[in-house]
Amino acid sequence: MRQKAFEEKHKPQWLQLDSLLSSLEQQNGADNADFPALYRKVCHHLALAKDRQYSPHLINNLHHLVLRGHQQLYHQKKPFASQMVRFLLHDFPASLRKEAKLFWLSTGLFLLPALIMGALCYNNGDMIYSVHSVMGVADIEAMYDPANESIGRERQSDTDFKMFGFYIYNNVSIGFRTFASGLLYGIGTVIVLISNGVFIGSIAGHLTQLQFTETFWPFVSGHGAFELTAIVISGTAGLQLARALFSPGRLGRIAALKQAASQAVPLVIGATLMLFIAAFIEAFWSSSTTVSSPIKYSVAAILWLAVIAYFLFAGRGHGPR
Amino acid sequence: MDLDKIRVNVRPRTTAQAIDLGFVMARHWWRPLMLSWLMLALPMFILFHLIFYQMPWIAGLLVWLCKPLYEQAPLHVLSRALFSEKTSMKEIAKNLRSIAGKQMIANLTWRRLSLRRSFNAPVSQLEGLKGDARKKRINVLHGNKPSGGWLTFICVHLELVFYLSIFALISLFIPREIEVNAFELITGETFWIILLQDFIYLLAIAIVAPFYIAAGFSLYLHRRIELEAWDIELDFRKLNTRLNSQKRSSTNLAALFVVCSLLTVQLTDSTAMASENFLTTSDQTSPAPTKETAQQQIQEILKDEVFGQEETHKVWREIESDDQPEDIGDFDLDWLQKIAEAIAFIGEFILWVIIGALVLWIVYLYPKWTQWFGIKSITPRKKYRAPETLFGLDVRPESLPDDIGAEAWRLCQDNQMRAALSLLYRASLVTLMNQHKLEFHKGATEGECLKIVQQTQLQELGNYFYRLTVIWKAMAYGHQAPSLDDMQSLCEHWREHLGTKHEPAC
Amino acid sequence: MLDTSRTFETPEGVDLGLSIAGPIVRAQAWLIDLLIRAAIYIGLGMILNFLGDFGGGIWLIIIFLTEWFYPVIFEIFKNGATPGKKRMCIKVINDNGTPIHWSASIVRNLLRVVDFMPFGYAFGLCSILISRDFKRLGDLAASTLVVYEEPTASAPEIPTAEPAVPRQALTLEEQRAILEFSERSSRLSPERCKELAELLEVITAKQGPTAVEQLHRYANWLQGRS
Amino acid sequence: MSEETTPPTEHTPPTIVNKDAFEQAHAKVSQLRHSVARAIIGQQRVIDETIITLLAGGHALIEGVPGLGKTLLARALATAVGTQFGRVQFTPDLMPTDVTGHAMYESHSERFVIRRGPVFCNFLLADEINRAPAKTQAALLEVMQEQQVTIEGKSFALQPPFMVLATQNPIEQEGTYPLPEAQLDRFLLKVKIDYPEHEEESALVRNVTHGHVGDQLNVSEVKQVLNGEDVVQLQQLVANLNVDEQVFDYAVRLVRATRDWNGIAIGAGPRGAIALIRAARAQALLNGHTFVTPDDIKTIAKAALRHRVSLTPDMEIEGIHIDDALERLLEQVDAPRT
Repeated sequence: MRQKAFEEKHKPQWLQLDSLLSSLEQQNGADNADFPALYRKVCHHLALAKDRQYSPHLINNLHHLVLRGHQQLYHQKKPFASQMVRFLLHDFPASLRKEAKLFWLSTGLFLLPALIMGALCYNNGDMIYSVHSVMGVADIEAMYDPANESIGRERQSDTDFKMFGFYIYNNVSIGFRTFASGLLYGIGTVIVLISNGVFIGSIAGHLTQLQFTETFWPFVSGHGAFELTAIVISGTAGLQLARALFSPGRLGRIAALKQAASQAVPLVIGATLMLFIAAFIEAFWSSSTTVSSPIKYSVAAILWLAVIAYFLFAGRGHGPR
Repeated sequence: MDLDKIRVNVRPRTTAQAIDLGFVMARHWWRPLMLSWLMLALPMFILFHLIFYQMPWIAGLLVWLCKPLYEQAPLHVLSRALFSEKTSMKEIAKNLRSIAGKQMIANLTWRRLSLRRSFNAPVSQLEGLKGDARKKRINVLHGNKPSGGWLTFICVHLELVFYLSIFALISLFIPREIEVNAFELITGETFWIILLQDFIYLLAIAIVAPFYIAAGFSLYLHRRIELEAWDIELDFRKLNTRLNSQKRSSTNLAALFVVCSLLTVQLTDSTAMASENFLTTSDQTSPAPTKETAQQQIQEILKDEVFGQEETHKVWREIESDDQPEDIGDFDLDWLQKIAEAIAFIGEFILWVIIGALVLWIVYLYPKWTQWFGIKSITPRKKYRAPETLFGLDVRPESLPDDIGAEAWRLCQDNQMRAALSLLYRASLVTLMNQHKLEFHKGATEGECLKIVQQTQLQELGNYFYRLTVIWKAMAYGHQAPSLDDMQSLCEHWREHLGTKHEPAC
Repeated sequence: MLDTSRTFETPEGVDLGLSIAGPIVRAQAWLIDLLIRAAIYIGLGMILNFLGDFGGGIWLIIIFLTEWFYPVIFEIFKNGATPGKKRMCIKVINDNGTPIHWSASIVRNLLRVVDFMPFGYAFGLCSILISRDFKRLGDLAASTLVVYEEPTASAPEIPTAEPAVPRQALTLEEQRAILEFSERSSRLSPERCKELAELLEVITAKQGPTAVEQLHRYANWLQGRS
Repeated sequence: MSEETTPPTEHTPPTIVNKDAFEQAHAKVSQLRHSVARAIIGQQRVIDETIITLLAGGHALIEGVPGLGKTLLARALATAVGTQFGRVQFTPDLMPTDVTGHAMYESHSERFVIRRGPVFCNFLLADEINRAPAKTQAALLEVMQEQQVTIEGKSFALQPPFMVLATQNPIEQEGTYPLPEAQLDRFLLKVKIDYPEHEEESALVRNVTHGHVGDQLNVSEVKQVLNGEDVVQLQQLVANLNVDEQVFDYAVRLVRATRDWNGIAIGAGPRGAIALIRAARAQALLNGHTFVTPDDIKTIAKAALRHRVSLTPDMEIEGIHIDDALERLLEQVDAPRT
């Protein structure tokens, strides 16, 4: 068959597929029962056109049509909202439990330095200067000094908002980095975890030693449930990448990395959400000074229990389909 | 040399795709390109630093200035590799002077800052054109869409990226105890530090050079492929060969046409007088690593938005300056401030409300949560309301005649079997719903109704209803009329099973 | 044969070719996106500045969201292309040819942090230069590709001429070459056309401009014009 | 589309079904059911639906976690029908030619020999179809639709009866390639296998372990009760069973209801109704009627529709399964009017 005749014979189908694809691409394609058959036909046309060496522009146009068709047919459309719920109630806690070993490793990397530094700083007032600059320590001391009047004043809502933005920006970025730097054979993740542990532990130890407990502990205990857990979870995800690189098993390194990355995604997204929550609590609840310490402690206890219960129990069943 | 032996897939490409192909070529012939580049670059680097050891910044400047010189040899290698010809390094070394020295003065002076350097290089070097001829040729090749500028622009920045990255990497590995940071490395002034800077600069441009050269060459190549339809020529020539297979030698002569013009390497020294486009405004290469210029140019370039990855830092400064009320301006903005505070307060309030709503929602969804959490949940019973129609039959008690059995039998004798059966069946359902309080759904089929009836303890009623249903189904869907005997029996026994209790209710 | 395209065989048994986009065009797209983001930040910063700390907080949140999710959102909802990519006619897809989905997009964009290290996407660049399909580390981990989205070209017209049957039987490939010659002849110089046409003297038995004309006539016949 | 039988035009006079032939057919089908049920304890509904698919000349997609006797079912059915049985385990590296067959060059005879793939059989068990990449799935789906195989440009028609039993694991498992929604239409029914009841399970365990070394499947209990020709005749008979206008109408109303049902995002297409009728005819034979009743439609409605509709996001969020939604729909749509 000559090209012209071929074009004339099949043009209507191409146009039909083209308009069908356009409507599908705009995501309002209503009835697509004919689509696979039509697409298959045009695939056939392309194969014929290539085989018969029709002119390049015709082949190009058909190729383009088939490419679009392929993308539509094999496109997996899943409703976002249900995925999200499924993720929260099942995927996230389940995938963390699956990586329990790495999670405890990550926790250890974070908690041990924190405890050690905390103990050291608590026993030795000068110890903190080995990890912080004099200025930094002075700032922190000023922030939590109970004698300081400014912390006794209820902060305004707009300041809360500013801090909310700051916390989100800062914390989530740390979380992401903890994960992503796992790509450097885990070195980055380990460094971030340890240094965060050292940082937090030293400050906690130092302030406790200075008897600033009334301002410091109520402040951090609430959002800590989410924030610290999220950092450790990011670390778990980063370590997953590292593990894939160190022991790819029966896969190639790249393949192992790909697999690990896709398995780590739920953890990273979950950690991000947790950091959002942490930022919210930190900005609007922890900073509040009108709430008395016992209430803050009890809320903190509830939050910690909730987080632990969530990771222990959520998604144990088959999960919503 | 033969067009048939070309190693790339010849077809017209867009500018961007041509550049990409150049990168693929550079990756493929990385070793020879790199070696031939270093062959000149490394000795010159050492030479300059030996001569100007007292003023190392001049040496650095010279290293930068002579970049076009190093690029000649790789281009030569590439143009031959393209047609499957290997060039030994020995060969290059032997002809280094003739290859690299071509049109040297022009290349190092007024053409040095041309943004299209790598595109134009093949014209002068491979085609051997100079002066007006070269200029004309270049104009033809560029046509109305000159290309290569972006390539140079981005490659210069890539060099800078690598330059700074190497410093950053080094600083990562310097222990904290040694009080040297990357910044001091970049801005240091002693000879050794400048030498280090220059060497890192050499490394950075060495990484980029093969790609830059190959991409420029590929751009040049594709303009020619487009203008001269090489792909068609290849096909035509194959066709020719097929039809003239006995005269193969003669076609091969013709085959040399394109290739010769492309790759003639004229060995005469060039003192080209060409006054080509001279782009004075371009910032064509990265900063020469002298202490002042380096620092200054780095600062300048970092100010450029192109390098705005520093934007995060800018952000922090902005926030801090936010705290200074003077920034807002002299005019009175208190009211605005108050509005902002009000919005913030409302915003916070709304956020709390959202949290509260979320908690309520979670509590509300508790049954489903338990299900998701793996605990068996109790499916809530659906409310039942007696339907008014069933299978399209009116099943309200009011719609029925008084004596069902008799009425049905009358219809039978009129030969209206279907109507009779319909009446019997309908009446049965009504009675079952109202007297026996059975539940039938709107969509319940005959079989389901029967099952419900049979689940009751009324054995005889069940049997009767079973018979009725079977006959009714055969009539309604199989168009099989029942025998009169069957009908009589059904009509007579209706009252016995279903009629008695119904009668007084009517 | 060196080339920048990859072919995928679809389930229907058709080969689909995709041209992989290289570092230069990706850098250009990135620059455009960077300028857009910078413009957003500066513009919003000026407006939100009037709202004091509240505005500052909002601004930070917006910057945070934009910095991390700007590419993700565009890649999911705008067919794999940020505005910069759209401008440069490239887009992101999965490396099996299907459109990109959430998790891949999130992986490839979060890993920008690593690609960026130690400065200015140097690791990413190295990865792009080394890997076969111009993939940066994020692309490797997410199994994604950046490819050209080639717009469909309108049909080039073949110069009309009285159709003529070639004197010799031609293979399909040769027929296509003649068709392509005719389609592209308007963009070639007349001299070059002549040169090319004269290569086929075996068939046309003609020289000079008449040879070109003769090839056009064959092309008309081959295309099926009667 | 060879998959669809032409639906009778309106007001088709009821074809007279030969009573004796029908009784014979019913007896044969009952034998078949019992025969298969000997190998497979419990799961009567699954067996019935598979037999229905066979009688209606369609293909079935069976979903369930591994180890519930899917292979046994297919093998038992093939034994009972006395036809060729083929099995392909779909794996990520399975190529289309591994399914359809390919041409091989034989050096001693110096010619190409066509090696027929496993599809050249009467019963093909495509195990874990969603483990293979789309390419291989498409090859099988095409064979299902065309009932012929093309190897190296030559077409080979498949010997009827030809039926594919494709099994798939629930989609959520890792490393699977879900079938494109638009292509699921090719399956007449989607059969769901759940874990058996307690007694059934213990009977199953007893059956498999009793007097056997290893855990090979035991189909020795299954006797051949039909042959290929019988099946073709049965399929003919089923295709000619009476369907009343009202039942047609009921099927169409059900399918139409899926399209504007609150909670279903994408409803079934016209092929849904066709599948309903085809399967209901076979169900009628199983039940021993010469005509199709609404009960038959309702019995197979879920199997015929569950792979043709998809839920709206909010229903999914509420944890409602497609079967639940269909159940509600079936309750709400009026059964036929008289």
